[in-house]
Order: sequence, then structure tokens, then C-alpha cells
Amino acid sequence: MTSILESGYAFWNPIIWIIAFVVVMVIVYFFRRRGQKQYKKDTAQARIFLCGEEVPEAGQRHIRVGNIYWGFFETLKEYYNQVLRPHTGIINDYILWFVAVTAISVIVLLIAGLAK
Amino acid sequence: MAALITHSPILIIAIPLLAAFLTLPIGMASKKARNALVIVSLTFVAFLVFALARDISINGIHIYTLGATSPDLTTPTGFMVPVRIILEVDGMSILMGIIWSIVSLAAAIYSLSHIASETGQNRFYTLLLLMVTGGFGMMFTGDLFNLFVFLEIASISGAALIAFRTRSADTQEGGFKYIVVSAIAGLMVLFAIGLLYAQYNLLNIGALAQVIQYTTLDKIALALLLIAFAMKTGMVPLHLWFPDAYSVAPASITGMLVITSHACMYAAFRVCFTLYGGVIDAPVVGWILIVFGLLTMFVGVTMAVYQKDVMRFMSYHAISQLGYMWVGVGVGLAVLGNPALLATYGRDAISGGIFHILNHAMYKPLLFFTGGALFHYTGTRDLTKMGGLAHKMKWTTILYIIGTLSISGIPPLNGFSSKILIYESVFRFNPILTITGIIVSILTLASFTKAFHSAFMGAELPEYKEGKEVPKSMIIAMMILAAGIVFITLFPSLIVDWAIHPAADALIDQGAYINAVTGAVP
Amino acid sequence: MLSKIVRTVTNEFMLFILVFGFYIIAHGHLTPGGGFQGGAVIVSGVVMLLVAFNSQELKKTLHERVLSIMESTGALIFIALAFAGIGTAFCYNFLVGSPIFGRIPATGPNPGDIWTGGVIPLMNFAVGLKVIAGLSAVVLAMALFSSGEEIEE
Amino acid sequence: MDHIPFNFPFLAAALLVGVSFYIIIFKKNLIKLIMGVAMLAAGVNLFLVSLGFRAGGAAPIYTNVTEGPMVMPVPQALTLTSIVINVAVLALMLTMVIHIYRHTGSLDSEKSRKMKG
Repeated sequence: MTSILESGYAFWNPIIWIIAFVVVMVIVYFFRRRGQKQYKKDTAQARIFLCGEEVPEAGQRHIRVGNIYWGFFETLKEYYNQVLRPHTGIINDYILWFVAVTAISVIVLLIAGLAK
Repeated sequence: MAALITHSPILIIAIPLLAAFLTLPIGMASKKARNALVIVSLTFVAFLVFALARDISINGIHIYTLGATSPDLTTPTGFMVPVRIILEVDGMSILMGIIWSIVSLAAAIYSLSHIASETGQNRFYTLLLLMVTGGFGMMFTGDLFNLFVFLEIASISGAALIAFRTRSADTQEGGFKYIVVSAIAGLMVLFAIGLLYAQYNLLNIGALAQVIQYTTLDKIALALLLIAFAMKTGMVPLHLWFPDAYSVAPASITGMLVITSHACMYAAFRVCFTLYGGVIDAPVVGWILIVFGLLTMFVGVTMAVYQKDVMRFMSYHAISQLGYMWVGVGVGLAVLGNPALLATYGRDAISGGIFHILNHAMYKPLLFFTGGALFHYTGTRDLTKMGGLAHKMKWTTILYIIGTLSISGIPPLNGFSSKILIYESVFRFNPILTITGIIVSILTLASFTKAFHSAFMGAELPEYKEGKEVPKSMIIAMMILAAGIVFITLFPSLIVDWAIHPAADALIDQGAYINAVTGAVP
Repeated sequence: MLSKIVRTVTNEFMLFILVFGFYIIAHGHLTPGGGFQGGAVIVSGVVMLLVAFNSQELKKTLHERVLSIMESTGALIFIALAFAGIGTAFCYNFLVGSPIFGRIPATGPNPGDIWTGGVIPLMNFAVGLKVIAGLSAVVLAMALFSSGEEIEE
Repeated sequence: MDHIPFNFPFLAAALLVGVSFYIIIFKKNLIKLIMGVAMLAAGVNLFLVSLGFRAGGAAPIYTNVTEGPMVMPVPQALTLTSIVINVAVLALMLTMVIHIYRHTGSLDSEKSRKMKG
């Protein structure tokens, strides 16, 4: 078979996965068909319900990118303060990092050579 | 046909070069003829690359000597060592070549309409084809100095292309940062080459690998080469220029820049495995790669979640994905001196890393192209101004979903097959690496969901009511890459057996590379 | 535009710079030098013209379009010469032994024979053409740039 | 030439590289930064050219060879290639800096930047 990928522990076969996925989808569809049948199109049933309030315009309704994952950034505020610090956008700092990392690598390689 | 295959390594490099200088005179006469020339030459190059790949899978390493009386005469009569320019194409090089040929063709097709409204298009295609030349040269050369020359060709043309749209300040800033970083990295590579030449009087990689000693100067040269190439690749903490340059380039160029990044990564692997393979202090260098790889994965993805500019956000993801490759290949390098461990999981780890290069080269340009399509439609890269675009851009949405699922490693897409190879082999080396990898994968999915929601989902916004889906050539370019993703998804084992394992073996087997140059019987 | 003395001297010197530049290009295969060096010498003359006259004046004689075509031609000649040897190998020096630039040079101290080198002198000319056109375009574009004018496509 | 120590050019190259890295890292003016890159290139080129030096060697010109050793021609070819590449790099950098100055009205690497984070 050209689809089986051996990874040492187990194998991975996308064809089997897709077949399993299709089977699960068929079962899901089967359950879905057993649901309510009174739904009517183009009536109040299909409209957005927002606690009985007026639904805002399309421009206001969309959740913009700045508001997504607010809690995530709030929790990791400390981390982001630290990680944003080197991202200065100044070209001189970029080269400073290069010199520093090269120096560290040279020192590590030389010390590792001495230890032998 | 046989002659074509014999000469194909140099033809692959020279045909884009020839076409690059033909675009200007032809473009002055007719735009259509110029576009046809670009597409036809790149298609022909792609055909040659595949023919060469087939030849290499049958006959092994392909050697080409420039200017010799016979292309396989590496050491001229009367000389002890190879002195001519030698191209040496093995399993790893040709895999990179296949990637580069597909992506550059897709990028050229994408450019046809993406930059259709700009001035100076003749120059654009000249630079694009020069960049193709530089990339192929880096991948195919068997000579350290040529590596430097082709690296500079790719860098200079890349920087000019990043700054191609001169109307806004940020493109100039991105191009400037890119060229400064490339120039300094290139000069450090040259310095390291000088250090090696001073001791051995050789420039050929195979011949150097035979005599290299790992003295103190060699260690300094190794560190310089490794870190300079790593900076060009965008390894944290040397990644700072990466989003600045990648986010402002025309989207087609950003897709190609990702592959030049991989070419630099290939050069770093070539230096570690082939040039220093016999003498390297493998665990130390391997751990350096692993530590920086973990940092790259984690910092890249957390910075990506934070971004609000669509191209910048994808650039940070490119950085993060590069970390997987460093970790995979780094683990393989760390156990290089131990044949038992290498056979148990080292080879699988290297294969996983290389397979991830192939997969990343398919889905990341696709995602950049969709980002470019969003820019084409809305005229902005700012995600806060977007919304509800799925109503108008149906094809782009579907292609974006394919790319997203693939980059996040959702089964059954191709990102999953390479990530599982990395996870399961790396787990036996150190479980922390796998755990970090999975966390990074989850964060990747989370951030792409965020971008998907803010750009495509939601009701149709009033400012984007007008407008059509992006032009056909852009869709076709994205389709080519999506077709690649689907093919790798369905036949992962075929790809691994045919392309990835030969590439991994080419890296591990230093002797074959040396023998191909020095002419000893393998 | 500088004074009349400077302009006259520039005009006179331009001839010598051109001759010297072409000498370096033509003897690239015998003495130190070659296409890039000779081209750079000639472009130094262009820079001198640029200083003596101003960039607007020079733009009238040095057309961007012509420079572009010259540059592409130089590159194309170079690549064509490299391709011409592909019967044996790319970049093969197929002119050695032929009547054109084909003589084998003598070893030891000798005055030098210009009729040697095979394709190398031809490639030097191609590179020289490209460098003259390319560097002049760069210098001219920057001069126009700093005087606040864009170079047109 | 015998009275000059053999490694004198290497010290000069190291000095050039050190000074140019100082300029590139600490000078905020973009033109000065470009000068730093040019000096770095000069330092690396000096290093390469001095690699090929052999004490008492003649210039490697075919028609000019006397008896005795020649200096090595390969590093000179490498240096020449490197010089050509650096011409292109510097021209490109200067063009971009002109554009940056036009758009932002500043040559300071802190004030002229648009992108960060």
C-alpha cells in the first residue's frame, strides 16, 4: 500500500481515516434526520435571536480580531511583556542579536571541545 | 534525452538565468510574450527537475563539472584535487529542487495578475527569475564559494523584490532590513569559507569533508556558517527581521522567500552533515539546534497569536514551523555518532524534519497566497478591518481552510503525517520536545481559527459588498499548491519512500557524497 | 552645472578614460583586469560627467531604455557563450585551438599575445558591456533620485 | 616586505571587522550603517586577499612569471567576486535608504521604522 506511513510506534493511513470519518458522518447524519421536522424557512424562526434586543448592523455585529482571545492575553500578560521587548523593529538590534548568538555558539563549541 | 539529463543540473540553473535577461527586450515588445516566456521557461525547468529526480533515484548522485572536457571529470588531469565549479545533486538537493520548481512556477502564475497594476513589470520578472537561479544554485552546488555567490544572488534579487512596491514606506523598510541582514550573514559565510580555505586550500564540499580536522578555527567557521544560515532562515532570536521583510513583499514573492529560507536551512544541514559530518561534535551541535528549535517553535507561535496584520501573522507562523524542522533534524544530528540510536529513531527524526520541509513548502506559500488574495480584495493587510469575506471569496476561503488544517496538523492532511513522524521519533529522544510540539500545534490551530473568524466569518460587511473573487491566475496558482497538499495527504508513504528517505540517507551518508567527487569506488 | 573650465577638461579626459577602460577590458585575459574592472573605470568617467554637468543634462544623452537593452545584451552574450560549449560541457572553452582567440600562450616572461584565451576575452567584453550599462544606470538613477526626479520605465 | 610580520594584515582585518560591527550595532544613522556594512565587506576582503599571500611571491600573472613562488590566485578571484557582489548590495541599500528618507523624512533607524512587534 502506498498510503501506510510507519512511524516506529504505530502506523498512519489517511485512507482508513477518511473511511472512518465518512462512516461517522453517515451516523451523525442519521441522528440529525431524526430531529424536529417543524422548522420553517423564511419565518421568524430563522432570524437571529439576541435576548429580544434589536440585532445590530453587519458592521457592528462582527467580532473584530482585537477582541478575540482577550482572556488568553490577559493571563499571559507577563510573558508577552517580556517577549515583546526584543521586538524593537530597529535594525541595529537585529545585528546585535546575531553577534551575541554567534559568540555564544563559538564559546559553547570551544568549551565542548575542551571537555573532550 | 540522455544528453538532456546529463546536462540537466546546469540547464536548471542556466535556463532561468537566460530567461531573466530575455524578459526585458521581449517585454518591451509584448507583455503577453514575456509572460509566456516566464511560464514556459519555469515549466520546462520543472520538467527537467522531475526528469533529473527520476535519474537520481535510479543512478544515484549526479555530478556535473563546468567547463570540463567531460561533465563527470571532477579532477582535471594533472591535478590532485577538484578545482573546477562542480554541481553535485543528491537525494536531498533534488528534493529541495522539486519544492523550488513547483513553488516558483506557482508564484510566477500568481504574479501574472497580482502585480498586473504595477509599473516596471519587466524588472519584476527579471528579478523573479534571478531569484529562481539563485535558489537552484544554492541547492545544487557542490562548492562552498558558489554557495555564497548563489546565496547573494537570491538575497539581492529577493530584497529588490520585497521593495518592489515603492509607493509605501514599509516595503522600503522591509527590503532594507532584509538586505542588511543578508549582506552581513553572507559576509560571515564568506569569512568562514576563508577560514576553511586558509587551512585546507580547498573549496569543494566533498574534497573538504575528506580532509577536515575540526581544529579551533574549524569550530569558529562552523559556528559562523551555522548561525549565519540560521539567521537567514529566521531562527529565534535571529528572526526579528523575518516578519518585517515577509509581510510587506508582494504575496507571490513571500511564498518564494519561504523557500529561500528552506534553501538556507538546507545549506546549514549540508554544512553540519556533509561538510563536518565525520568530525563534528554531534551531540553538542545537535542540542544547539534543538534548543534554538524549541525556542523558535514557541516564541514564533505565541507572537503569531498576538498579530493583527494578516501577512505578519503568517510570517510568525512560518518561523514557528521552521522550529519543527530544526528539532527533527537536530535530534537526528545529536545521535549521528551512534548507529544503533540512529537506526531506531534518528533516521525517522531526520525524515520527519525533511518531510515537514516539503509539507511546509506546500501549505505556507498557499497561505501567503490567500493572504495576498485578501490584500488584493480589501486593499489592506489589517485583520481588524476585515470580516465576512467568505461571502465573496469562495475559492479563497476553501483554499485557506485546506492550508489552515494542514498547518495545524489536523488529520488527515499532510501536516499531520510529518508531525506524527517528528513527534513519535523525537519522543524517544526526549519527551519534552514532543509535548512542546503538540502545544505549539494547538496554539497554531487556535490562532488560525482567530484569523479565519475575523477575516472570513460573520455577516457581509458594507465596505466589501462590491468586488469580485480574485483573478483566475491567482486561483490557479493556489490550486497547484493545494493539489500538492492533497497528493501528499493521500499518499504519504509513497512520498516518504520515494523522496524523503533518500534525502535523509543522503544527509547521513557522508561517504557517498565524498566518493562522488573524489571518484573513489563506493 | 560646474564652470566652463571643468566641463572642457571633463570632455577632454573622457576620451582617455574610455581608452583606458577598453584597454583593461580587452587585456583581461593577460593582465589584471577584465570586464568588471574596465567597466567600472568607464563608469567613473560617467560619474565625472555627472559631476561636471548635472543629471538632467546627462539624461538627455544617456537614455534609460538604451542602457537597459545594453545591459540585457551583455548578459545574453555571456550566457550564450556559456551555452555554446554545451556540446561538451556548460562553459566549455570551445574556441581553444580555433582561429579566433585560439592560440595557446607561451609560458615564462613574454610580452603577451592578445589572440589567446578562447571565449574568455569575448566574455570579458560581454561583462564589460553589462557593467558599463548597469553601473551607469545605477549612478544616473541615484543622481536623478537625489535631485527629486523619478527615472521613468 | 620581509620586515612586516606575516599576520599583520590579519590583525588589520580583525580590527576592520570589529570596528564595523561597532558601527553597525551602535550608530543609528542609516547611512552610517551602510558605511559599516561596506567596512565589514572591506575587512572580509582584506582577510581573503591576505590568505593568498606567500612570502616573496610574484603576482600570479601568466605573462609575467619569474622564477620562484607565486601568490595564490584563488583568494584574489574570491575577493574580486565578493567586491562585485558588494557593489550591488551597497547600491541597493542606498536606493532603499533614499526611498525611506523620502517617505519618512528621517534617516534615524529608530524614527524611520514603521514596523515593530
